[in-house]
Amino acid sequence: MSTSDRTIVERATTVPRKRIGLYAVLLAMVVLYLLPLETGLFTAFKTQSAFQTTIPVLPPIGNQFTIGPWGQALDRLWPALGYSVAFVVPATAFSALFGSLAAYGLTITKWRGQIVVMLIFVAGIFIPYQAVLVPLTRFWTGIVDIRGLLGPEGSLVALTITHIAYGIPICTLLFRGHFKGLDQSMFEAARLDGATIRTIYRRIAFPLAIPMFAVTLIYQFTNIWNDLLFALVLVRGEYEVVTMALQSFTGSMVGQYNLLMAGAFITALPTIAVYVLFGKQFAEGVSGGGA
Amino acid sequence: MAGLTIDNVTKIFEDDDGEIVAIDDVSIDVADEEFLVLVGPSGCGKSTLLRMIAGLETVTSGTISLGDEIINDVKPQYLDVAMVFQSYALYPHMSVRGNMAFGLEESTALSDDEIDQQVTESAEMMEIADLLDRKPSELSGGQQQRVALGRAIVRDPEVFLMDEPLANLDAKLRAQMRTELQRLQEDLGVTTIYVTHDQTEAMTMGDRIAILNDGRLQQIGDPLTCYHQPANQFVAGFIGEPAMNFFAMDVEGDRLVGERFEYPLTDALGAAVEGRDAVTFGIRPEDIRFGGAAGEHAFEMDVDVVEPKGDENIVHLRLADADDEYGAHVSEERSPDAFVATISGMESVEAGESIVATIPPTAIHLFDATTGEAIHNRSLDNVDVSPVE
Amino acid sequence: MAGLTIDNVTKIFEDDDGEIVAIDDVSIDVADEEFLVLVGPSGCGKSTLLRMIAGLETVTSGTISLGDEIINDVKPQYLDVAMVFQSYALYPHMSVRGNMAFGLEESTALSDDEIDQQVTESAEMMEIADLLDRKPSELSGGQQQRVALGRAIVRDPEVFLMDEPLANLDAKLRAQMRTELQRLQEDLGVTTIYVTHDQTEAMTMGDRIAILNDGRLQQIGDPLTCYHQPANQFVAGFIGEPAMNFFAMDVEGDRLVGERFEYPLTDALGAAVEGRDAVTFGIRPEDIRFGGAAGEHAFEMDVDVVEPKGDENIVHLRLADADDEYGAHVSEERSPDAFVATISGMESVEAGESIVATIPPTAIHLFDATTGEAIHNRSLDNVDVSPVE
Amino acid sequence: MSAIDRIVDRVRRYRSDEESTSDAPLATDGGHRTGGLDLGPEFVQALPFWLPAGLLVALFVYGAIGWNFLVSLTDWSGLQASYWPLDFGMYTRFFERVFAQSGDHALSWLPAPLADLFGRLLTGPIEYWSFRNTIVLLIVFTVLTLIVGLLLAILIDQQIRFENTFRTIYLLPMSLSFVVTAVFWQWMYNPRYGIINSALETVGLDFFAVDWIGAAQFKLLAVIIALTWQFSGYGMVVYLAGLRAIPNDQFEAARVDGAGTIKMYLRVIIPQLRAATLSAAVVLMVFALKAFDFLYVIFGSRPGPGADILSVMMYRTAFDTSQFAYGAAIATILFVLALGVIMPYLYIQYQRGDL
Amino acid sequence: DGDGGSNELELVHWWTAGGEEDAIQALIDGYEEEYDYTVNNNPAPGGAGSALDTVIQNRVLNENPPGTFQIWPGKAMNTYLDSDVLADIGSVWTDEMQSAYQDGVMELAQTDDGTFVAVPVNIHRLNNLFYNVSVVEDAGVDPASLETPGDVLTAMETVEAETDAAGMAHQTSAQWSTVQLWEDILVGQAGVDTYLDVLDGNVAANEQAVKDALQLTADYREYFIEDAGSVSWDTGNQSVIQDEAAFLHQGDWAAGQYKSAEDFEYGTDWDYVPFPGTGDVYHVVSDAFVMPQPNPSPDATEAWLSYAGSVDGQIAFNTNKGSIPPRTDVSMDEFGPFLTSQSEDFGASTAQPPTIAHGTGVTPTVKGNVEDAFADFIANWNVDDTYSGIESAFN
Ligand SMILES: Nc1ncnc2c1ncn2[C@@H]1O[C@H](COP(=O)(O)OP(=O)(O)OP(=O)(O)O)[C@@H](O)[C@H]1O
Ligand SMILES: Nc1ncnc2c1ncn2[C@@H]1O[C@H](COP(=O)(O)OP(=O)(O)OP(=O)(O)O)[C@@H](O)[C@H]1O
Ligand SMILES: [Mg+2]
Ligand SMILES: [Mg+2]
Repeated sequence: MSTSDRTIVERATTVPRKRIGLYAVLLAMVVLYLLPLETGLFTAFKTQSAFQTTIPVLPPIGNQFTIGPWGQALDRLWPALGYSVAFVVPATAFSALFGSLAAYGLTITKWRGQIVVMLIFVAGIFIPYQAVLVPLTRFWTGIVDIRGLLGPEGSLVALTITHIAYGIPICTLLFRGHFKGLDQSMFEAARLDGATIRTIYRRIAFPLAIPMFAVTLIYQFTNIWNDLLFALVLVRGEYEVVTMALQSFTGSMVGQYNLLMAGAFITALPTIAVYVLFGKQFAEGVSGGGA
Repeated sequence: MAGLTIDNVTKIFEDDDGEIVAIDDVSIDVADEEFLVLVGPSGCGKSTLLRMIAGLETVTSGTISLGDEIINDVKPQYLDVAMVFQSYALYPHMSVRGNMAFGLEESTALSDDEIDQQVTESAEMMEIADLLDRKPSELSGGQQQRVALGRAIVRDPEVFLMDEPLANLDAKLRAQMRTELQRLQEDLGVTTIYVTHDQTEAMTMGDRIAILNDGRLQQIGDPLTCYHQPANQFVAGFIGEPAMNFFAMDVEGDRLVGERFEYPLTDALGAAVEGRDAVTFGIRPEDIRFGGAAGEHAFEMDVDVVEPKGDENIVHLRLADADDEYGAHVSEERSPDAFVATISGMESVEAGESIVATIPPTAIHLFDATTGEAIHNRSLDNVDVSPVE
Repeated sequence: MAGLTIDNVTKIFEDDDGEIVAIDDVSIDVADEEFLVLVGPSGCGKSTLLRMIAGLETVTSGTISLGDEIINDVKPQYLDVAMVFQSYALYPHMSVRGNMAFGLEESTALSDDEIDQQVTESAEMMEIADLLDRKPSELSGGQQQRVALGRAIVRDPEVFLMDEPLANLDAKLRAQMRTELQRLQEDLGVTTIYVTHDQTEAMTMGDRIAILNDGRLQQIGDPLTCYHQPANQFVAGFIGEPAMNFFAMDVEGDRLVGERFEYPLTDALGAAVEGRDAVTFGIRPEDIRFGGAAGEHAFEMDVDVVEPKGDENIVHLRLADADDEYGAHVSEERSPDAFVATISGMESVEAGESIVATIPPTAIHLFDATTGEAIHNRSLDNVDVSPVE
Repeated sequence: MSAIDRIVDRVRRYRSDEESTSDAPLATDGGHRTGGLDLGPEFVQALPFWLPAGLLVALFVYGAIGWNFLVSLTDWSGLQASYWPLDFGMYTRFFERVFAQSGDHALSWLPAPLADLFGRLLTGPIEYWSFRNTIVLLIVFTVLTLIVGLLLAILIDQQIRFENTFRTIYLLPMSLSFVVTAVFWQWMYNPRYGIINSALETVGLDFFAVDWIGAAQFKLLAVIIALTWQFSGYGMVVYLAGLRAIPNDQFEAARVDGAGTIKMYLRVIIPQLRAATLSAAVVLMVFALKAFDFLYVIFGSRPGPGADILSVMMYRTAFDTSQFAYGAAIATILFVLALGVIMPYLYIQYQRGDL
Repeated sequence: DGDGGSNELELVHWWTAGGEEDAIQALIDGYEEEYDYTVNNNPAPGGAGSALDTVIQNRVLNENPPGTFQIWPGKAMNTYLDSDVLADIGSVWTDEMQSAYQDGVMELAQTDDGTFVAVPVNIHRLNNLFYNVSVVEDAGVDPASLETPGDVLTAMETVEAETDAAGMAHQTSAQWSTVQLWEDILVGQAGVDTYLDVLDGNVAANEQAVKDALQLTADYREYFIEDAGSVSWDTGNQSVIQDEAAFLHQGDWAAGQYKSAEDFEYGTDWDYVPFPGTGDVYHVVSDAFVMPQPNPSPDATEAWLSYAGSVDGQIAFNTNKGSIPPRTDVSMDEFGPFLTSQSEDFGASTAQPPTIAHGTGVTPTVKGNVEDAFADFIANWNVDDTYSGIESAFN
């Protein structure tokens, strides 16, 4: 059973070659991952006729180049960007906050039936949005006439609350993973130190959950920002959010892809920025939660 | 400051598979300012007992009182006890100062200045004053341990509870912290219950030790009493390193007959075994003496293995006429003819050598063969009570 | 089976902040079938050296050879060594059988039947045959340790590398596994390098011990030599528990003058300090004798603390005329007038008592005050080399 | 986890204490709790934390899905809501159509693209195809994304330089909305000047240069690939965390045991990533369910048998043709389907105490 | 202001790009100038109208409809009519307006019992065969000589044999283009009466005709541009503009794209013929506005509908939209040569049938079923399956 007869051939020189291969693969993947984005970006700088006549991945050259679509897109998206920010920020923040509170309540304290409640929360993640469009609109007009109560802005409020509710399940799951990963004796120590459950949340759980907040905030921000379906049925024209505005770039009969792409990039700018700036926190936070 | 009374306390966990009796009718009185060490093998209920005292676990039956007050159902945050956890349980996002101040902020109405002053004082006492602004992750294990202690001390509680607080430290640090902790407790005079399964800690730290097994209290007493006068075989075997040598023996007239050797009884021993058929015979390794001639209490033995430790040698012996039944196999059981003895590091024996080992009748322990209860403990007559030589 | 030669090996880690010399020009010859114990404080490079041997770490300079073959650049999977990790590193998703078979499957071309047979055999040898179908998480710490060993044994490698394999066990189990491991290695006769920072393991297990500090080899030799004839102050202080007492002393004529006491030199000692101004004076706790009258080598001391351990007592002493500078504060440094001594558990002293303690000139060690090199070690004349009494 | 840890963990899990003031009279209840809901003080203390969130979820999420279920029991079609009579007619109708088809084809267990490579026609009730494509999408997308994510994670885990940059780039597509990525991929897949086929032809794989989103048998595959592109970054991040959580000595033990890199990952490392796999899978399935937007932008409301999925079908049934009851039934089925896939995992997770 | 409701007219439509957007804006501008109302422009584009359906249906269900919305006149309104959502707007349809509208179009605006519920604002012709002049000349094909849909197949065959260009620019990524192609092939092969009979639901009676049309459509497929399955119709149409395809079957909105293309002139670079076999048929695609009830702004809506039905409104709208006005009394001066010629064809046409693809000819349910059948068809091109799909679509 001895393996000493195995020829020993591996030498240190193989190591750098392997590294080169590794980086080659990594870079190839980078190309793969960025190509569609690059295509979109080039298209946004092409004239209407150029994008129809050139190959999408090629950059615009000479008179194919224009920044017109950007100006036009920005013009049309400008107010919608504002409305989007106005509802996405609170919706994101509150869904994360509620999620962390719920996860805390369902993790740190012990009582029977907890798992059942948790499962109900988790199952909520899988509700198809299409299924709830009719009930939701009925609710926000028939049962609570939000526009009647708050005026036209009411529709943004309705959208915010709806997104909060639909964000809670996934946030709860993510936070629960995080809290379970923490040293439980720390919470016991805090109790012995005289802290109430509420204080423990405020002074221990909340600050320690900050990496998880990074994850849920990024996740929710992207999701809510990019959502079209709820906005479409809950919001009226005067408070058109950015995905709706972007959608209006696609006409019924003619596609203006350069405009659409410019608009898409403008629309995506906040989410891209969030990922570029906080991608590290996102990645690290995910590890904190076992999410 | 107050004493702690644990009165007929039982703790039963409901499990999926049924009930687990973690603590079974345990009563302990811890005097004010006493340092009580709780020892026992893993799973014997040490942590459970501690956590019941801290209010982190309900008491199934019995009462726990602090001073005159029954604290069974007092929530942890209203109890004036401090606990030091094996994992330290420091708040990782707070500085050392924050960690130490937290308890004061939450459980007292002290002003910020007063809190700060107390924290600084305690930190100085623990010699961590210069670490106050660091985060726990920036501290070494020993420093974290100090902070964990500091956090408990600063609150000036009525009781300290410590659950294997030194288990995560390396041997050198553990030895050092052990002494510190002892001194500290003496200086502060706070009633302390200290859980460990480390021999040395158990023997050296406490005023008394309480030995638990399987949820039941085996013995409680000062360390040397437990060492020399164990209440039962469990205690005798659990305390002491290397452990006491045990042999199952039958009582046949005036001698004990084991599987491989016989041991003539002296009068004292004979009285103890009166009316019994079988006993367990025990002798501590350090009580086996080398040299002299074979006699009724002296046996010819072969030296099997010698483990030199410098200051002492651990000698594994085997009765001279023994067949070597135990070859390449490692075994968890001690064979019926193997002895472990310790001798001074300055004496030397070699593996393979033949020697005569004396098992002095004054040093042997006898236990009930079934219940394990001690029926005879070694005589302490020849224990020197004043500086020798 | 083969010997292992470590020849002028250096390991440098490139860090963000610069270079870390983890191993500094270390040479060790490990004979075939030898059991070498590698000890040293945390961070001294023990693991790094072991990992270089296993091929898990590159060698910065120097060579490591197994038999006649230089293995510096051989990848671990082609090396015929087995490693036992401190954390056991059992594969949590595989049964015990799977864990043990894995190495055979990956590194040999044996048929499934043969593998199964070997696994069963080794499992029997380790007495874990009935655990073969359990997952590691269903095993106790000791059982896991056995499986980790079994996994190494089954491969019948040329070298065993063990990195603190017993560190995670409790004291009782550690003692037991220690003996087993030793026997096992003797039976199998596989060259073994064993890393530990446990005193007892270091002293008792190896044929030789190698003491590392700060990446440099301090001494290599058999355990008792290292204990009694330390090459330098580091080794003297590192080996032995409680540690050797050290005092900085000036040489003034025929006496050593310390901060708090003076020690007249004998001829032998006088010769050793010839031409020096200052030395470090060392005496092991067990060499301090109690009783008798004060004399030139006997001092009046107060008993500060007594830590009874049953078989022995650790006695903290302080020179009788010392002011008590050390109050409530716990301290990491030993004060210049404090001694630690050990006495038999049968002798007893009480804290507060005054005694006379003798420091026999034959037992003292002297070290260079700056380099720490040993300039005089204790005489071994009065070490008994045959059964005493 | 060592046995001791587990015990300690259990201690914590079952811990509970009772409300009382410090001067309460002797309160030895003498017994221990019996089963049933424990509505003790911990429950009361925890309520303020989860109840507000719970109410929001109950009202908007479960209220709505309940309402949807109610609608699915009616015959409502057209713009006048009707809530009577209630029966399971819509469900029978759906499953009759599904099963009318499924028995017929020997190859129907294959994913649609594969089955069709072997020459089967995409005919029969659209219910069957939607149902099937949904399952295929859910499973194949999740598995594929996990695999790609794992490979990326392993690559990134090789102590590379610029790790953060690589990671962010791989994660970037996730930040984009489906509306945008769908348009990107429409171009990528164009058989004439799309980059995919150009690349395939350049490297001589003309055989694979198919009409990705035009030919029915490739549509779903095309969608899956695009979605994998978009979300493999998430898989990567989760796996990366998982890999980093595996103690180094597992890698080393495997090496010392003689395993090469591939064997090491396959036999030792990857099996230990179960928790990571599970948590990534949950989130990825959520994305798969939202793939509605993506399909809708590329194919409109009728992707055809090759790519139709339940959510698109539901949408079109309810909102294109106003068959609200039938649409609601499809939505319920979709929900149950998703739960059916995920619940066993959650159950296992719960059993191991990881939920 | 009491009964009249709000002064703000909420208008929901899906025209958000290019000429369509200009067209609705022109209509809004004209309306706001003419009346004292303001328009709350609330487009719900996307998904060729289905996003709008979602929004409107939801709002109707909530009894909260907008002031007016865009709809295809004819059977497409059935869903709303069944629920009694559309108000009688007989008052808008003055005698003057009634006499100006072409009869076939006016019928589309009415319910079965003759109640007016919608105001059509434009007419597109569906049955056009556009072609690239240079490509057909290179191939030696004379489009004017094609007489039947079958001839088109032969012509495409010639084109592909003689030139590098594809026979036809078409898209199969969504069904509607293929549905309308099949409709015109059916009209071209079997005549408009058969087609109308099929629209009435008598599919089985015309099985052979329907199958023949399907077969020919499937045959055409050989000559579609390579990426037909992946592109939208206008992207596909680039092939015609770039001399890469010969023919395009499409509504006259395609001309708008030619108009905006550089160096691509009507007559010299592109031209059209009525789809062969449908010369005297004007296959109508129309859009309309309605008054939902309960209406938040009845007065403003009524004014809007009147304006949409007026000469001014229709000029403003149609010149931008690239369609002809449904009113026959509008001067075509501002419409350019192509639309003028279309308008003349319209006047001369003997039949103006509605369409399935654009919702005027069948109810939404039937349209949905037909599209389901065609979703299958463009996946497997199976004539028999599709036929049975179409047959059952009307049940
Ligand atoms: N990968 C590495 N990069 C940089 N420095 C390292 C690395 N591995 C080890 N070192 C450094 O090398 C030195 C020796 O480390 P090593 O792990 O060998 O110590 P050790 O003797 O095994 O300690 P311990 O008893 O704590 O296990 C330490 O200073 C450590 O910080
Ligand atoms: N929450 C619980 N549910 C069920 N059984 C429990 C629980 N907590 C502890 N136990 C059981 O109670 C017994 C005592 O556990 P405990 O943790 O007190 O032991 P211990 O003496 O602290 O052990 P260790 O030295 O390993 O820390 C064990 O058998 C354990 O399995
Ligand atoms: Mg414990
Ligand atoms: Mg190490």
